[in-house]
Amino acid sequence: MGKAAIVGVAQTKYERRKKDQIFADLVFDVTREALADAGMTIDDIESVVTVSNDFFDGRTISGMAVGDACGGQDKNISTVSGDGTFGAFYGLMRVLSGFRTTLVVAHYKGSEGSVPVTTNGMFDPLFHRLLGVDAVSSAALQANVYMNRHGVTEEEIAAVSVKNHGNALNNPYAQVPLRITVADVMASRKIADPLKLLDCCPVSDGAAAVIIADEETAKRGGRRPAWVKGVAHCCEDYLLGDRDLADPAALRAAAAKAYAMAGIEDPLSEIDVMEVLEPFSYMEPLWLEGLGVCRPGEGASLVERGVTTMDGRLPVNPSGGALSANPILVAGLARLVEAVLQVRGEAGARQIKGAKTALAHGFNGPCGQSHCVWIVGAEG
Amino acid sequence: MEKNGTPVERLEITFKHPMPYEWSIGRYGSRFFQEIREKRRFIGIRCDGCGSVYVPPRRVCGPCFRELTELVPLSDTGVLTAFSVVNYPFIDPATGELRPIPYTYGYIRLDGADNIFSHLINEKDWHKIKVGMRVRAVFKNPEEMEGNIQDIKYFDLLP
Amino acid sequence: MGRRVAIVGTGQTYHKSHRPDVTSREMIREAVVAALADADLTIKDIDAVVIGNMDHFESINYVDTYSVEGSGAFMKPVMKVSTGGTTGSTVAIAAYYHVASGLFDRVLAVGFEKNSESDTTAAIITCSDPVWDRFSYSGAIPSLATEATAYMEKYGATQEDAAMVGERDRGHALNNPYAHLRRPLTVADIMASPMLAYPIKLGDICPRSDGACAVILAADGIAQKIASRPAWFKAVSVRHTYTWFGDSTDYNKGLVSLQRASREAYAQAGIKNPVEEIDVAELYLPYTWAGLKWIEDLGFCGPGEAARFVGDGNTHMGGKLPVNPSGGVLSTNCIGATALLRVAEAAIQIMGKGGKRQVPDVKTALATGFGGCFWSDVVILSAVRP
Amino acid sequence: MTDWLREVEPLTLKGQIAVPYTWWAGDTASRFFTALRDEGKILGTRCPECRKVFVPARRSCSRCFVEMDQWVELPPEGVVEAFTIVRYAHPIQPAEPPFAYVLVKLDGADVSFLHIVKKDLQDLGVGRRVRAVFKEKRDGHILDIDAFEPVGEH
Repeated sequence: MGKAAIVGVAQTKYERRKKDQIFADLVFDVTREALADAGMTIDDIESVVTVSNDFFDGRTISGMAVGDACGGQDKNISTVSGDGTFGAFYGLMRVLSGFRTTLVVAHYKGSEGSVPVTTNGMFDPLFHRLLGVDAVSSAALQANVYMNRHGVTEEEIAAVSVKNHGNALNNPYAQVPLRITVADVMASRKIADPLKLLDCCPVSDGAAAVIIADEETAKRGGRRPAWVKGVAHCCEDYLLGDRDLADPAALRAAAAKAYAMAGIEDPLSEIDVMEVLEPFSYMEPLWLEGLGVCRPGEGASLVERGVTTMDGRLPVNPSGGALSANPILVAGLARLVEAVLQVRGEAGARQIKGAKTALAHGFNGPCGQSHCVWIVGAEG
Repeated sequence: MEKNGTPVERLEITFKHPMPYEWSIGRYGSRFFQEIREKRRFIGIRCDGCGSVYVPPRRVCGPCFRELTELVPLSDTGVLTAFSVVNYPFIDPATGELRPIPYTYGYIRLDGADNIFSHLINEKDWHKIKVGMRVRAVFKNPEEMEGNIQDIKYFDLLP
Repeated sequence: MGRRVAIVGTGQTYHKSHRPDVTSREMIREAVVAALADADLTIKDIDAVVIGNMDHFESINYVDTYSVEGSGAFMKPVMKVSTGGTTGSTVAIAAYYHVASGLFDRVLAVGFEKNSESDTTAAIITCSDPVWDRFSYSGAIPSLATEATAYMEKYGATQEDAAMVGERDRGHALNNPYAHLRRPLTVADIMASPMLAYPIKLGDICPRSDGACAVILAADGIAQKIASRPAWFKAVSVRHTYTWFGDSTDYNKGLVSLQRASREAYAQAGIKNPVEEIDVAELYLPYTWAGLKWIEDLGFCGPGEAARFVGDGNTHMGGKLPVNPSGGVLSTNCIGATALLRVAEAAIQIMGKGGKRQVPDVKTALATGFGGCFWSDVVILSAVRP
Repeated sequence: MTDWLREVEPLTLKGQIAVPYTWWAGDTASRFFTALRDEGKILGTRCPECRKVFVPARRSCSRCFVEMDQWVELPPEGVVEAFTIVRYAHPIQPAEPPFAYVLVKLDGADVSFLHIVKKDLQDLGVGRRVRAVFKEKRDGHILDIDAFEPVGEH
């Protein structure tokens, strides 16, 4: 892979309802902030990738709404309909193909649609839509398979929620920073067994942006670039019943490829911090197993063993993760933004000291059918 | 069991659950509707880069990538730049039912604006409508207004 | 610059008004299998998949994950891109960057639509702004009608002039076994067809089709081993210029996005005189007037000259610059695949696989995509490795 | 922010997208649904390469990328691989909460079948045997199976 770096990042504060701003307003804000972060003007941007979803936005060609706001009017622009990590990947491809810079910007407002209705749209029209299954109920099935397979307890899963909501206290962009206990999670309202309210992400509004640049441009910029060390994505089977929901095979494959690109053999010792997309608390340990941080079934004990806490060997989601704010699509890009801030040493109160290499993760589709893994580093 | 034989009866699965939304209008658009309710007039917004006046007002000028802040009052009249008497049946995605036809919609250059505003024209006979005609907005009574595009009933053709 | 990239195989379904025999996933598979056969590859050879359509047309969210069984993306990278009418060219262009970046060697691009599964006009209306435009908007036809009216007033073009485009494209479709509408349609037929929105009559507009298209792209060094005559990318250009409907409706300026995109593409490809240097064009012409006005925007002829240019046979088979040997969008329109079909047909012409629709000795072919808020994409392919 | 922006009360627009959809089942799923409707039978298909039996029946094997044309009738009974009891409501759900989603490995199938359980939720568990209960009046869609229900001793 040719060399490229992320040279500018921005995100909005994530909130339940950004009533006074339309999509274009959010995108205009993060575009200008990312440009300022990169020390660039819109004229320095050669190509644009927007990230949005027509179901979530209630509009076909949802990217059309933000074309002016991202400065894309007379540029080569496209729209990825999927998680922001995938959109950023397309932005990287454009830079490696010859554009000096690509702006990637994602927007989402969970407050404007019905998440159960729009996520029901992920499921098979003939066999599953009429059953009413949605993102939450399918996740609950996956949690059940995973926990039953390995004897994981609800308390172990709740500990992830406690950790991430607690980490969010250090993140000014997070939506629901909470000082809670495992008992609080256990006592929260049952949503779909084994998931309780505090095991589930909130509904969020927000936007995020990154600017990706080629080697020459990145070295010329004033800001410390976050170099792209490895990135890969992979998709597995569609129908839930066809998959082993406790084995994130596509994530394992994507991670293996990204690690190979980055020259990483042992993620636990070679990666300093991870930001993984965990809209439900059980997902964090499951994804960490897929990412090769531990063996299958061992993910759930990582919090208790202090591995993934802020002062642990491999802190996971110092930002508070998607449990603390889940603007779908944006949430993956936010993981990448956070990874960049970590390797730049600019993550404020949530900074992991001396972080040189960070991993960001996002996914598309029910129960993490299609995963994308990024590794960024402080060194070129 | 045997292999695929003669084609089976071909079934279809129907799905009629509407998807509900509550779209933000934003401060710029909300001010537009507020102006209609309180002053029965349109407002646009001017770019101090290129000087264009846009209606409805929005936050950013696409060609200049500049933030817009200068509101410009516009009158309730303009010129019809294009129109269509819609007379083919189609389902209105807002209702899931057939939209009542015919109806006429027009592209209107409001006096003082540089871009086009689209809305209904209160005339269904296309022989009576000509591009270049002057039009005037007809608003709902303030107590009927809901802060959306239908606060404007339609545009009347001016003699 | 990135790596050189070529198209090495194409596949498409037969196009029909409705395909009750297959689901969209199964229909996608037909196109993918055909493309693999055309390139003599198996699904194992494919490194990544790019796919697109429009969510509200079939009510499917995450079509990338939905379609794995058909696209062959099982345990592969798959990405969804979606930009309305330009989706097909957006898919092709995204696949191009997949390969040009050096990250993937063989990439499958897939577009599809099953217009029969919803009300197409209702679905199209959902592309309008919900706050400002959706209440009055009635689909694509009226805005195209106003563009046509403006063109006629400016240059004195007639309805018959536009109908020539329809007669040409529907005539060309007779040579294309995959085309949806394969009956001749004359200027007189179009003139006699019912008026939908003046001056657009039923015969002036594209049909609604079910269908899918798949294209395989490969990197320099690999493409030559797969195809004896790969179709090399020489230019890729995108202008999705407008955000607001009301900003895009000054039709006297012409199709601004196409003017800009084509000039950039010509510069990339080193083309100075498009009519002399381009051998065939597959243009996204959703209605007949586009076949006049937009070829002026492409610089095929001067402003107001299109009626004579087309009338003299320059764009017919055997003419100086044949347009739409496939029959074009006026004969086949499965929206999410339509612009990808233009790219595929342009590649077919370069590869010499056009059968009865083949233009002899094609060295340079141009394809366009149209959609969104009067947006344009341009792709130029060449028989010669750039 | 200029003063006029502060003075504005931000409005929202309530609406919906209510385009009606009709998905063609295609020949393969049509056969699956007609068997469900007319005979109360659940059909799967077997992949000629990996030999796995997939249910609901489908036209091709995503893993081997080959067409499947060997039909297999499966019993309406199997084992719960996963379940969740749903306690929130939304308009597309086919039953009043609480109800359960289950992934059932039908006897003889290699993959699980997603459906719902409406009663005896307290008896559900991974490994529990369940049986499909068919509706009296069937229309040719997935809800011709009214639900699964636990069978036998716990």
